[in-house]
Amino acid sequence: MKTISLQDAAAMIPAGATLMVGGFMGVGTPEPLVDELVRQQKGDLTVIANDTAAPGIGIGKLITAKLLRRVIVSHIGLNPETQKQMLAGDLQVDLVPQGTLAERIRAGGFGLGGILTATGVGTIAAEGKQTVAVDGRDYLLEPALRADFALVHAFIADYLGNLGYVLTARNFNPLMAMAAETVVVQAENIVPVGVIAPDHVMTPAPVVDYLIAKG
Amino acid sequence: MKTISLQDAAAMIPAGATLMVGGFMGVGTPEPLVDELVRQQKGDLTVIANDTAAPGIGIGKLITAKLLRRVIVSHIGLNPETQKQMLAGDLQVDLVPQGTLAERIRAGGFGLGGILTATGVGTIAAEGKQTVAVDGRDYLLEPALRADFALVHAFIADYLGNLGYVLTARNFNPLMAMAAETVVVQAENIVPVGVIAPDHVMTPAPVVDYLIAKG
Amino acid sequence: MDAQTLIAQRIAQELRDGMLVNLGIGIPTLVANFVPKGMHVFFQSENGLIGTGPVADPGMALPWLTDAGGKPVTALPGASTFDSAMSFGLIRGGHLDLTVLGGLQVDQHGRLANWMVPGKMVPGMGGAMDLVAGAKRVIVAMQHTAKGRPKIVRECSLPLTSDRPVDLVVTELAVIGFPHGRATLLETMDGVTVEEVVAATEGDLVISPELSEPTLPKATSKAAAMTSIGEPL
Amino acid sequence: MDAQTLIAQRIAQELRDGMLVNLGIGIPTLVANFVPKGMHVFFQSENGLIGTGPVADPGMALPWLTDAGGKPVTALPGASTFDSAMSFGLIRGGHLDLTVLGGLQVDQHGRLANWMVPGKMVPGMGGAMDLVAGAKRVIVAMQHTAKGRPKIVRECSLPLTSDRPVDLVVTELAVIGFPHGRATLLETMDGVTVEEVVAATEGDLVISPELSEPTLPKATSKAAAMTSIGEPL
Repeated sequence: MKTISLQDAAAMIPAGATLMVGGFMGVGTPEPLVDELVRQQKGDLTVIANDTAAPGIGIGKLITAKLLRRVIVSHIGLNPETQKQMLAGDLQVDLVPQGTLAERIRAGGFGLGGILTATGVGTIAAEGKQTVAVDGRDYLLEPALRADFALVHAFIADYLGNLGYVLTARNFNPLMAMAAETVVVQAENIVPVGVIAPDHVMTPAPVVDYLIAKG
Repeated sequence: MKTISLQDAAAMIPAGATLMVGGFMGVGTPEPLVDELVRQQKGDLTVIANDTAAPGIGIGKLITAKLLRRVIVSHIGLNPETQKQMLAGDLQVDLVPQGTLAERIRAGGFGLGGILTATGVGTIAAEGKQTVAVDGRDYLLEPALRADFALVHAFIADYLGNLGYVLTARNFNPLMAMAAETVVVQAENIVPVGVIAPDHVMTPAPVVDYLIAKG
Repeated sequence: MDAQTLIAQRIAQELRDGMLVNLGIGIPTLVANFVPKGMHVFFQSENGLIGTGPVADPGMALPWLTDAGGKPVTALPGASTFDSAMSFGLIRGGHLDLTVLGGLQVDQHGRLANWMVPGKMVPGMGGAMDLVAGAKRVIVAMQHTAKGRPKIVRECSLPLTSDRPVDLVVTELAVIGFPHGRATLLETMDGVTVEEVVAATEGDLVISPELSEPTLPKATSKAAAMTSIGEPL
Repeated sequence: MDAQTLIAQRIAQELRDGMLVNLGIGIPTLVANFVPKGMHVFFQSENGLIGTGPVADPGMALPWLTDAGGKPVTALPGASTFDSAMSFGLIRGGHLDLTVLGGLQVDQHGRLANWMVPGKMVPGMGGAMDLVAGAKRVIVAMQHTAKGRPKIVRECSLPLTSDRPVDLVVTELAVIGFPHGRATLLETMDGVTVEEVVAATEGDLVISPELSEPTLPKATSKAAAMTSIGEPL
């Protein structure tokens, strides 16, 4: 794990990259990193996340700045700008059931090829997908997802990179911290090694690549 | 969640039942519950667990008492009695790679039909199993596992049934607490509601059926 | 009593002690207001919380403790938090005893459409598909009709949320179940006739022989015999 | 220096700062004793711990803090614990930089057999299959021969642990890699001749052109040109 400035963290991400971004309606999204991506006008990005939040919040800022080419999300209903760009053909929107999205990301980080879920069977979410029967029940085979970068929000991080999340800001963050080539963390609080009890570490240090230093 | 006596907890388990038993070489196994099963001579059991521990320790006691018909485990190497009963044809031993076993149990508890893993491809562990290709790579389809009962060891439980585990006694316990029809917990410490912080709950109360009351 | 309150109150009677329950937005959210006294129900918020409490007092909101809509809430003693994989493991793995969801259409076999109107509203399915596929019991809370047109229909014109039938539909007119895969009128709301329900419903509607014993005190029993209205299935 | 120490010391030279490493039982465990000064390596114990420390002092052992063999250990500051699914997610998901395992046989393409001897020893694969299939780098630590018979063989007679070839085999005689799927002698240990290694090895053994520049200070370079010993592959 290395420390990095906010500016260098965003600079490291090339245009066209695929990003996983933690957060649920903006809660648990590394907001300063999103702001810096907008400032540096990193474009043509693909974002994998739960949702596109709302204008002015989290991933909504990337939408409004037209930096995204494609989103893989479960929900866009609270961001009219996403719908507008989608209908105009400027943004590809892949909608994935939320539980399936979470498991596909987890599978990517846990070295599984994919998952078998009954969610979506018999709906348009099953279109084009392989169906696998196990013990007489049909499941969709949903392939694993990985990304070039995971942008992770933590409540607490120690100097080694051990992470803890807080309440509902946890959501997709620990899953994404496992599923990307490069994991960048913005933590609300940075503490010395040993301050976080081993049982309370939610993401172990070795998976974290960069911790954004306080400005 | 209901409280139950140690005796009633073991009495509830019928002969012939399939049990998931937490623990890794006995560490994190609900030892009093194992002792009570031996005392009540519950036989013909199938046990799903990481290993069969060693004689006199955890699941090893069930082995020595000849209460098991079948075990689904990743390791039996430190219990010569398991090997002896297996070779004598008295005990069916299904060996499963440890990571595959953990994920199959998790899949059972998380409503997934199974998992796709590269572990075991090209080995005898792949015999008789379906191979599924995802993005050009071969994976084994390993089906989900569930049990009638999960015997769970927790370090701390509150009156509602929220659980916390300690250090390496966590292992399979939180996975099994999700994957059985009836979940029985033996906790080292029982505390009032509110004592465990929401972020430190590792198994949420609603999945726990019975908490063994202190004798 | 307005329609929404009526629906929420009736659904609250389906709650049982110790249940884990997930409420969708809209009418479903109101169900939490009518938990019977002395009963302990776990409310899950799919963004990663069991034990969701009421909205925080002014000045006490924490931006990292929110409901699935992103609004600050509180947590009750005994609450627990977890990541999104665990949240949907609880939903998909059969641990969720009940989900209450809004509906756009329900077909006569109980299959729900509630997540999109092609060409108009494409918010995404969020957790709806997992909730319907995974919850032990699914109750739909909705108005019986929309702009005068039935929402219980012969066949959904909108994309399905799941092929798994829901268990109960509660509207301001009636309570409808789907035993043997057939829409069945179980109760009528106070002052509503069977004929009114039938007129506002498309497709076949079986009249339950138990309609005479409604579970809602104020609901009125209207029919005594199992009668199939409309064409046979 | 005994064979085990020699092997462990040589493998320790493969450690890099910040690596996540899993050590099997036996010789691999000894590698932890030779971490270069000033280097921080994370040692994972697959029963759910990163930051495994030495054995506890007398009277200080906790029964719930153990290694994968169930023996009480300590935890270093910055340690973390997790369940078995997470532990193998780290292993299978490509987060584990290095695993060091014991071996019964390795074939000339680098495929390892280390988990059973049919009819004799059936301990179960434990985590071995996941470790070999999932770790970024796999090093086998073993004696070069057993009862005078080569353990690096043309074809494994014992069941494979994985079809994924290992990266390096370190014995008391030599360091052997598998570039292009062919067993290749990279280094000989101090005082060992190429001929001795070849004599103790079954199947084809390519002699690396870089054998003249061993990474182990005490190792002796014996051959300068790429030479294939034995039959062609």
